[in-house]
Amino acid sequence: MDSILRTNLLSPIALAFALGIVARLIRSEFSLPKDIYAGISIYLLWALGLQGGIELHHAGFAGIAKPAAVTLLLGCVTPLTTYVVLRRLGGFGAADAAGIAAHYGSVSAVTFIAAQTFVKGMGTEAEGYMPTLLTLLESPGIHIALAIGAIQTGGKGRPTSEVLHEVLTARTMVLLVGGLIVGYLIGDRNWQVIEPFFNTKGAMFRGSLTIFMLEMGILAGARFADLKKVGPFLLAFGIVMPILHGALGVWLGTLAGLSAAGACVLGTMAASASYIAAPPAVRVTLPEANPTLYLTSALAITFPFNILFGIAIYYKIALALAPAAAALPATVVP
Amino acid sequence: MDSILRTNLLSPIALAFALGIVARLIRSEFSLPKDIYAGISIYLLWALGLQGGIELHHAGFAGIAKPAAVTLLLGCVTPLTTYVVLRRLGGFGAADAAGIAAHYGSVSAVTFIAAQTFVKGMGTEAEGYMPTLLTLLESPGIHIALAIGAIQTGGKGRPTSEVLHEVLTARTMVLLVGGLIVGYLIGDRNWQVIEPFFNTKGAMFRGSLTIFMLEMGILAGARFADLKKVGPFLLAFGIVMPILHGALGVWLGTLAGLSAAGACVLGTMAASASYIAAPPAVRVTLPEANPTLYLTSALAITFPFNILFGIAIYYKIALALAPAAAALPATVVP
Amino acid sequence: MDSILRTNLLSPIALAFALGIVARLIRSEFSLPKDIYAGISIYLLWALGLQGGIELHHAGFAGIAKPAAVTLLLGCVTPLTTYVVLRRLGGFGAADAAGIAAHYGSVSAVTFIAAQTFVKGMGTEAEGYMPTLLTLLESPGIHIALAIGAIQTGGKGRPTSEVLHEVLTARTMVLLVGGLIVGYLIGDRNWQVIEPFFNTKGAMFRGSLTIFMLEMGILAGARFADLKKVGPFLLAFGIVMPILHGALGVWLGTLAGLSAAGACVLGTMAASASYIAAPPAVRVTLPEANPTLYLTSALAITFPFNILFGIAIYYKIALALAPAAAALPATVVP
Amino acid sequence: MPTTTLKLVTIIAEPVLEATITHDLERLGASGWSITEGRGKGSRGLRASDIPGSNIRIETIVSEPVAEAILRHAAEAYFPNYSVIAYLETVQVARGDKYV
Amino acid sequence: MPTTTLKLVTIIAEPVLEATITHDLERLGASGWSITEGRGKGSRGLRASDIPGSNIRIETIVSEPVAEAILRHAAEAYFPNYSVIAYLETVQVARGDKYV
Amino acid sequence: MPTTTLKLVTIIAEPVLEATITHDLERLGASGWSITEGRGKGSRGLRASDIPGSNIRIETIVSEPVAEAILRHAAEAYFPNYSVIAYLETVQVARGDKYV
Ligand SMILES: Nc1ncnc2c1ncn2[C@@H]1O[C@H](COP(=O)(O)O)[C@@H](O)[C@H]1O
Ligand SMILES: Nc1ncnc2c1ncn2[C@@H]1O[C@H](COP(=O)(O)O)[C@@H](O)[C@H]1O
Ligand SMILES: Nc1ncnc2c1ncn2[C@@H]1O[C@H](COP(=O)(O)O)[C@@H](O)[C@H]1O
Ligand code: NA
Ligand code: NA
Ligand code: NA
Repeated sequence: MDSILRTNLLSPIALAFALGIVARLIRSEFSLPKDIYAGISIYLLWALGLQGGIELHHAGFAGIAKPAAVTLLLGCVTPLTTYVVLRRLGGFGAADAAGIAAHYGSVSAVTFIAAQTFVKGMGTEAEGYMPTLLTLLESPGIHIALAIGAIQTGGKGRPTSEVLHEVLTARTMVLLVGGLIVGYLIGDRNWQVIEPFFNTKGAMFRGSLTIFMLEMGILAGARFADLKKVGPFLLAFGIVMPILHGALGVWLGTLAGLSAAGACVLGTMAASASYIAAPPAVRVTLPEANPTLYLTSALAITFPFNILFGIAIYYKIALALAPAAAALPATVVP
Repeated sequence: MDSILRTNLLSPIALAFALGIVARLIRSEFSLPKDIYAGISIYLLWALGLQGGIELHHAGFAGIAKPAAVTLLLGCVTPLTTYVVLRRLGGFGAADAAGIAAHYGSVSAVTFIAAQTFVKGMGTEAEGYMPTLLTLLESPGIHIALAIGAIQTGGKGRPTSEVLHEVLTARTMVLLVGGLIVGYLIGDRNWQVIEPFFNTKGAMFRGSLTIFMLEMGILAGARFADLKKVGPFLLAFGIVMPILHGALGVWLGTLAGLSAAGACVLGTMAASASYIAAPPAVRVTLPEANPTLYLTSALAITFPFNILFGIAIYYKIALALAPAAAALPATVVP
Repeated sequence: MDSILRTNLLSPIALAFALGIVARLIRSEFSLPKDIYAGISIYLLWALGLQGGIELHHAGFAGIAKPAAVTLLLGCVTPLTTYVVLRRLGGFGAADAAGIAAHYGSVSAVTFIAAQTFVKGMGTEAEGYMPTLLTLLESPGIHIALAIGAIQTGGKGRPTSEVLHEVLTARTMVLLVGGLIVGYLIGDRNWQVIEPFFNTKGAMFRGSLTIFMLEMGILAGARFADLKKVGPFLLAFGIVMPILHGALGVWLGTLAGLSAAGACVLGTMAASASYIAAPPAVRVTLPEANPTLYLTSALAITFPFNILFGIAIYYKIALALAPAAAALPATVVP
Repeated sequence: MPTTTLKLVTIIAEPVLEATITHDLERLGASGWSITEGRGKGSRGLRASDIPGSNIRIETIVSEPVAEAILRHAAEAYFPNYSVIAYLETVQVARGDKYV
Repeated sequence: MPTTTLKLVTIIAEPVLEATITHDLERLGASGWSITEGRGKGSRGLRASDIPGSNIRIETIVSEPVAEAILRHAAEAYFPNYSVIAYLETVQVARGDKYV
Repeated sequence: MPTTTLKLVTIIAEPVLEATITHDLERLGASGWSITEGRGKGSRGLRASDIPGSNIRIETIVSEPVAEAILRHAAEAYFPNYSVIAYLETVQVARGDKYV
C-alpha cells in the first residue's frame, strides 16, 4: 500500500474512528456520554482557536489576503456545484439538493483537525492562520444553499436570516473566533503557561482527539444502515464530489501561495461536509428536505472517506501541484 | 494603562471571561454542558485542596493561627457591614438585606483561584495555607446572615440549621477540606507522580480554568439584563463594598503577618461574594428575599469587577501596606 | 503497621476512596456528575487498552499462553466455588447464590487498575499483557453463573444468550479489546505523541484515577446502610472469599510463570467482584435474586477490602511464592 | 382547594424544533411551558438530530380554545415533515387563573 | 386488569426546592414520588438556580384527599415566593392499593 | 381539530429494564414510545442501578385493549421482582389514527 495512505490508516485517529464504527456494527451499546462529547469538542475547538491566535500573533496577517479570498470563493462555489450536480445529474428535488448543498458548502471542523494532525504527522506544518480560514468557510455555503432552497420551494420553514444568526453564533464560531482573538492578545508569556494543555501537536490534544474519534465512528456507523436508502447516485456523489472539491481547494490554495501542507488543509476543508452546523439549519428552513439523505451522505459517506483516504489524497495532489519552494511551510512557527 | 491592571486584563482568565460575556450578549446559545461545568469545578477544587495539603505538609501550621483568626473575624464582620449598609443606606427590607449579606459574608472559590493565579503571575506566591483560610471563610458569613434574616422576618423558610448542614457538606467543602487532608497525608513521593495534573501553576489547571471562565462569563452575561432591575444603589454597592471589604482583608492580613501576596488573596476572599453556596441556602431559608437582587449583585456586578479589576487593586493595596520584609512570601515553597 | 500495607493506605487512590466514603457517611450530597464518571472510566479503560497494546507490540505474545490458560481456569472455578460456598455453607437460595457467583466470577476493572498502580508504586511492573488477561476474565464467570441460575430457577428472566451479547459488547470490552488492537497497530512513533496523556504511570492517568476513586467511595459508602441487611455470613464471605480466590490466583499465576507483580495483579483480578457488568446482567436474567445482596457484597465489602488491604496481601503472597528469579518482571518494558 | 380545569397539551418533537415550537406557543397564547429531554421510537423515525432518537417533550397548560389552536397548528405546520406527536388531557390546576 | 383510580399530582418547581417539597410530600402522606429534570418559561421567572430556567418536575400518585392536601399546601407554602405550578389528573393505577 | 381518544400508559421502572420493556411493548402492539430519565423514591426501593434511585419513565400511546394488555403484562412480569409502577390515563391525540 502507498506509504502516505498507510501512515494515515495506522494513525490513532483513523484507528479510533474505525473502532467506533466496528463497535456500532457489532451492536455495542457503548457511546460517549452526550456531555463528554460536547466537552471534548469544546476543548478541541478552543485549543485550535488559541493556537491559531498565537500563531497569528507571531506571523501576522501578512499573506492572508489571497488565501482568505480563495476560501470565500470556495464557500460560494461548492454549494453551487453541489446543487447543480444533484439536480441535473442526480435528479433530486430542489429541497433535497439545497439541503445537501448546505452541508457540502460548509465545513467539518473535525475533518479540518484531522488534516492539521495529518500534515504535522508528515513533518510539515500548515500556515498559522488556517483556523481563520475555517471560520470564513463555515457559513457562506449554508447561507447560499438555504437561500436557493427557500426561493425554489417557497420557504415554508423558519426564515433563513433568523437561522443564520444561530449558525454565526454557534459553539464552533464562538470558540474559534473567540480563541483566535484571545490567543492573539495574551502574548507568549501567558501562552507558555497553558501551552502543554492546548498545543494541537501535544499529547492532550491528540489523546482527546482519539476518544472523540471513537464517538465519531459510532455516529457514522449508526448511519450505515441508511446507506441502502440513499441510492447509488448519492453513494458515488459522497466520494467523487469531495475529491473534486478537494482538488479545487488544493489548486486554489496553491495559487494563493499556500504551502503544500496549507493547500492540503484548505482542500480538505472544501472537500468536507458540515454535520454540526448544517443539519439543524436545513431541518428548520427546508422542512421538506429528507434528513436521511443529507445526514447519511455527510456523516456516513464523506466523513469516513475523508478521514481514511481523502486527506492523504489531497496531500498528494498538493505535493504534485506545489512549486518546489512552496512545499515548505510559508511561515515557520518558532 | 497601569501595568498590573493591564497584565490582569490580558490574562487568559480575564479574556476567557470577557469572551463568555460577549457570547451571551450576542445571544449565542453556546454554554458549557452542565456536567462539564461541574466536572471542571470538581477538578479545580480538588487540585486546590491537594496542593494546599502538600504545602501544609512542607511548611506546617506554623504562623497559621493569626491569619486564621483574622479570617474568622472577616467572616463575622463582612455580613454585618453588608446588612447594615443595605438597610440603613440602601433602604432594603430585612429579607433582602440578609440575603445579600449571606452572599458577601461568604466567599467565591473561583475569585480565590483567580487571585492565586494572579499573584503567581506576578512572580510571587501566597502562603501555602490559603486554601485552609478559604474553608474557614465559607460558612460563618452565611450562618450569621441567615440567622439575622430568620429573626427579623419570622423564619418562614426551612430551618437554618438544616440548611447549614448542606453548606458545610457541599461539594466545595468536601473537596477543599478533603483535598487538604489527603494532600497532607500522601507525602512527596506520591505527590510528584500526580503533580503535573494538579499543580495549580501548571498547564492543566490554568488551561481548564480558561474553559471554566468562559462559562462564568456566560453566566454573568446572562444576568446583565437584570442590572436594570436592581437599581443604582445596588450597582454602586456591588463595586464599592468589595473595595472596602478587600481593603479591610488586606489590612488585617498584613497585620496577621501575611506576605503581600497572601494579604492580596485574603483581601480578595473578603471582597468576593459567594454565588454557589449562598444562593440555594438563602432561597430556602429566606423565601421573601428577591433572588434577582442577590444573584445579580454577586454574579453580574461583584464577580466581574473582582476578576477584571478588584484583584489588581487589592494587590496594589497589599504592596502599599506591606512592610519591606513581608512583601516576600512568608513561606518559601520548595 | 506493615510497610507495604501502610504505603497502600497512604496512596492517593486509597485516600481518595476513603474520602468518598466519609463524604457519604456525613450525608454530603456531593457526587461526581454521571457523565463525568462515565467519561473518566472511558478514559481509564482506553488508556489501559492502548498501553497494553503497545506493550504487546514490544514483548509479543511470547509466554502469554500459560497465563491465559490459568486466567480462563480462574474464570471457571471462581463462580463455582462462590456458588457452592453460598448454597452449602451460607444456606442461600439458588437465585441469590448464582447472582452473587456471577459477580465474584467476573472482575472489577477498577480494582485491576489499583493493583497495576500498586505494583508500579512498589517499583516493579506486571507483564505487559495483563489487560489481555483482564478481558479474558470478564465474561466466563458471568456466563457460568447465569447458566446455573437459569437452570436451577427455571429461567424466568431474559434469555442468558441475549444478555451475554450485552456483556461482551459493553463499554469495558470495546475499550479494552479495541484499545489493545489500536495500541498494537499504531507503533512507537504514534504512541510517543500521545503517551503522556495515556501512560498509566503518568500524572494524567493517576490524577484522574483519584477523582474516580472519590466517586467509588461515595458509591460504596451509599451501600453501607445495607450492610445490616445482608447478615453476618455475607459480611465474612465478602472478605474471606477474595482472600481465597486471591491466593489461588497468585499461586496459579506463579505456576504459569508470571512475575511476582503479575501474579499479584492476577490474584487481585480473581479476588475482585464485578459491579459494572454483572449487576444488570443478573438483574434481568435472575429477577428473583435480591440485588441488595449482590450489590452490597461486591461494592460495599469486597471492593473496599481489596482496595485498602487485599492488594497488599496478594502482593505479599506473590513475593512469598515467587522463585527468586520470577520476582522480577518477566518482560522489561523499555 | 379550588382548582381550575384546564388543558395540558404535550408535544413530543425533534430537538431542533424547540425554538420554532416555543415561539409558536407564545404566539398562540400560551403563558408558559415546560420542557424535558428524552428519547423515543415511533413509526417514522424522521429526524436530523445528531443523537438518533433523542427528542424533547414540551408541555403547556392552557385554556381549551388555545389548546385547540395549538393542536391544529401542530397538525398543519409540523406533522407533514417532522417527527412530532401531540395530545391533550384535562387537568385541575391550582391557582389556574394565572394560565388563561 | 383491575386498576385503582387515583390522583397524579404534578409539581414543577425551582430545583432548590427539591428537599423541601419531597419532605412535605412524605409528611402529607405520599408513599413515593418520581422526579425528572427539565427547563421552562413562565410568567414570573423568579428563581435562584445557577442555570436560568431549569426546573424539576415532581410527580406523586396519591389518594384524592392527599392530593387535595398537597395542592393546598403548595398554594400556601410555595406559591407566594417561589416559581411553582401544581396540577392534578385522574389516573388508573395497576396494583394501586400500594399507594393509599 | 378532530382528535382520537386513546390511552397513555406510563411505566416507571429501573433503568436496567429498558430493553425488556420496550421489547414487550412492541410485542403487545404499541406503535412507539417515549422515554425520559429521572429518579424517585417508593416504598420498596429494590433496584440494581449503580446510581441509587435512578429510573426511566416509558410512555406509550395505544388503544384501550393494548393498554389493558400492557398493564396486565406489567403486573405479571415486572411487579413481583422489580421496582415498577404503571398507570394509564385518557388523552386526546391529534392524528391519533396513526397509533392504533
Ligand atoms: N405510540 C407512541 N407513544 C408514545 N410516543 C410515541 C409514539 N409514537 C411515537 N412516539 C414518539 O414520537 C417520536 C416521533 O415518532 P415518529 O414520527 O412516529 O417517528 C418518537 O421518537 C417517540 O418519542
Ligand atoms: N402555562 C404553563 N404551562 C406549563 N408550564 C408552565 C406554565 N407556566 C409556567 N410553567 C412552568 O412553571 C415554571 C415557573 O413558572 P413561573 O412561576 O410563571 O415563572 C416555568 O419555568 C415553567 O416550567
Ligand atoms: N406514589 C408514587 N408516586 C409516584 N411515583 C412513585 C410512587 N411510588 C413509587 N414511585 C416510583 O416508582 C419507583 C419504584 O417504587 P418502589 O418499587 O415502591 O420502590 C420509585 O423510584 C418512584 O420513581
Ligand atoms: Na465543504
Ligand atoms: Na466575602
Ligand atoms: Na473475580
